[in-house]
This record gives sequence, C-alpha cells and structure tokens, in this order.
Amino acid sequence: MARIRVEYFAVLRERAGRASEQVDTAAATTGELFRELEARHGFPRLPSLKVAVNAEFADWNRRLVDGDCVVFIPPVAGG
Amino acid sequence: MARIRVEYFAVLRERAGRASEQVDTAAATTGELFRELEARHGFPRLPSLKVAVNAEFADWNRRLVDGDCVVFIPPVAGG
Amino acid sequence: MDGPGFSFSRSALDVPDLARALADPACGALVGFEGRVRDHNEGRHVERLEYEGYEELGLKEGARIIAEALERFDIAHARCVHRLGLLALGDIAVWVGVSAHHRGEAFAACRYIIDEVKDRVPIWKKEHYADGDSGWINCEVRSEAPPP
Amino acid sequence: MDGPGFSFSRSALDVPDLARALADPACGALVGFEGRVRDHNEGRHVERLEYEGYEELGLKEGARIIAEALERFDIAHARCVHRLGLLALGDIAVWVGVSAHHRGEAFAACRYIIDEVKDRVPIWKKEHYADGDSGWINCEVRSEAPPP
Repeated sequence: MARIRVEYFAVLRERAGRASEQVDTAAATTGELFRELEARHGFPRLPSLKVAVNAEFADWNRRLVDGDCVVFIPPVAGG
Repeated sequence: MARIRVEYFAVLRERAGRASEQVDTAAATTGELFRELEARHGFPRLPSLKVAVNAEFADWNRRLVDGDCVVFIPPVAGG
Repeated sequence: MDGPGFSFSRSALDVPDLARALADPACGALVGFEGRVRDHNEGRHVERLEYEGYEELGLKEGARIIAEALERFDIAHARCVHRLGLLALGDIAVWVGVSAHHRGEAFAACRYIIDEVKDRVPIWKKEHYADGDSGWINCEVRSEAPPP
Repeated sequence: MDGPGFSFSRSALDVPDLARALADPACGALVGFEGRVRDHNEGRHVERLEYEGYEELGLKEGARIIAEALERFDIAHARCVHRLGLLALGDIAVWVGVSAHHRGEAFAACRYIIDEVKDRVPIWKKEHYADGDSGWINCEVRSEAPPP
C-alpha cells in the first residue's frame, strides 16, 4: 500500500467534487490508480488523457512510490 | 514635342537636385525619357528601376502624352 | 529582457508593456499574437469563460517551449503569458511576443510557441453559454476545428 | 474597422490604438508585426534614418495589398501603417495587424502584407551612420540579406 496525493483539475475536479485527496492504494502504477479512481468517481471517458507525477509528465506504467503526487491531465484547451 | 511633369524621389531627387520639373521632350516613351534625363542629371545605375505614369505603374514602352506626370521608382526599401 | 519566458496572469494583460520588454535595438522585427475570447464556438453564443491551469507543471512546460523556440529559431527574445480565471468577451486570453533581427524567424517562432502552448501546457477552458449551459472544451464540448 | 487599410504617418505609431481598431468579438486571433529601426546594417552603426514615400501611388498600392490579403485569406480585418520622415533607433517604422477567426490565417495574411509592402510600395530608406556617412538602401547601400 502506498499513500498518494492526487490533484484534480477541470472536468475531473468537478466530477470528483474535490481539488485533491490523499489515497491509500494497492495500485502499482499510474494506470492502475486511474482505473481505481475512475470507478470510484465516475470519471468521463476522455481521449488522450495524460498523467503527471511530482509535476513532471509521466507514462501510465510509472510505478507509484509512497508520497508521490499524481495529477491526471484531461485534454488541454489553452489559448 | 510633349510637355511632361517629372517627379523625383530619394536618390534620384538628390541627384537631380530637385523634386520635380517640367520637361519639353521629343521622347516618345517612358524609356526614352529616362535615358534623356539620366544623361542630363547623371543618374546612378539602378537595378530594377520602375516607372509610374499619372500615379499608376507603367512599363518602359508606355507612350508619352502631353501633360503626363512621370515618376521613376528606384528600388524600394520600406519596412 | 526581464522575467520568465512563460507566465500566468490572473489580471488583464498589458500588451504594450509586455511588448516593450522584448524591444532590443538590434532587432528589426517584433511579431505578436493575441488570442481573444470569441463570442461563439460551434454555433453557440459564448458569454464568458474560465481558464484553469495546473500552474506548477504549466510553468515548466511553458518555459520549455520558450527555450525550444530560442534554440530552433534565430530570435532574440520570446515571451508568452496566459490568463487564468474568469474572462469576458474580447479579453486577451493569451499573448505571445517574439523579437528577432529578421521577420521570417520572428513569425515562425511566434507560431511555434502558440501552437505548442495550446497543445502541451496544462490549461483548461470552460465556456459558459447564453442558454445557461457550460462545458469544458475538448472534454465535454468539442472545440471547433481547426482550433483558433 | 474605421479608416483605410493602408496609410502613412509622420508621427509615432500608437500600436494599442491601431490594434484596438481590429478587435472584433467574432475574432479569436490577432497577429501584429512591428518593424523597428535597428542600430546596425551591414556591420555599420545606424544613428537614425529617414523614409521618403511616393504617397499618391503608395496609398493605392498599399490598399491593393490589403484588399488582396482580405481576398486570399480567411481574415476579418487588416491594417498597415508606414512611417515617413526622420526616425530614431527603436522607433516603429511599420506596423501590420490582422484579426481573424483562426490564427493560421492571421499569421499567413500578416506575413503576406509585410512582404508585399516591402516589395511593392514606393518607400525609400536613407540610413545615417555613426561615421557621418549616409546612403539610400538598395540604391547606394546594399541591404542585408535576407531583409528584416
């Protein structure tokens, strides 16, 4: 089990009903963590969702370490 | 003979020592007129010199008519 | 030039002031891009919109884009500022400025920066429509193609 | 947008004011180009320069260029102003602004206008150098290649 800080933005923040949370999880990777939280919060299907760990882009096989900060990044729309 | 108004700009104005003049000429075309004035004023050789008659671009075979206003256009350098 | 190459702002952008910071006696060309809030998208009337940013990562990614532009193009200075928060119609949402000796490089770098910022910087846009509805662009609402 | 698409000015350009005239609630993109007086050309130190224009033909040719841009590109408004007279280092010699729904067209049209203006509008530039010499660009003094 790892304790992970998760931050939510935009549509995921609204669906989760919070901007961040501490999660105690058995998920080994960012991808597993997303599937766990997607089920819990009922996230919408998003094309080209990305993920960042500790404020750097990561991939979905990134192994989680206790204390990691994970952010799921919905399709961006700046400008 | 035609009476032509000629206006000079930039390097041609400086070489001619005037911004404009009335010329009574036997030149039949803009090209002939330029060769006449080039000899008189000692104009420098300019690449891609153009000519305008009555404030529209013209070509060097344009036939001159009494009262025409002719402007020789040295290479431009706006911006 | 002072300040970072990329930043966020929660207040209106002062474009003349931003442009002044790019001026350089050696530079003949300055190309600026302003992205403004439009009154419509996909045929729906937009009343206002809000931008949300993941600022920590956004600042890093924005700075990387500016550094890439300075490396790839023969330019002197480049800067991008993106608004966050609630914006009204006509407000400037993003500004990019590039100064260079020659205009070709300034145009190319400015275009590069705005394209990459829109593609890579974690910023989200929620549009509020005249009919009371609202939605996150690219998540709940399709953006117009090609993008503005 | 008020006023002609192309004009000459004998006083300093007010870029924010010019840009404001292009704003349009339907337009998401505004691309601006500023050409400024540089402190050097061909390795010589420039102190100031003067622009002379054949204004009657220049206004017509400038207006034709703006009309071509409006026809060739999907843009809303376009404007170009060129300074005449004596300019100091850093002064804006020419400004082009284009507003459009989408940025690709705004960039392309802005680039088209400045390229054509530099190529076709009868304007001449005389540079005054630190050593007291001076010369008409492209007539007595070679311009740097590629041009700024």
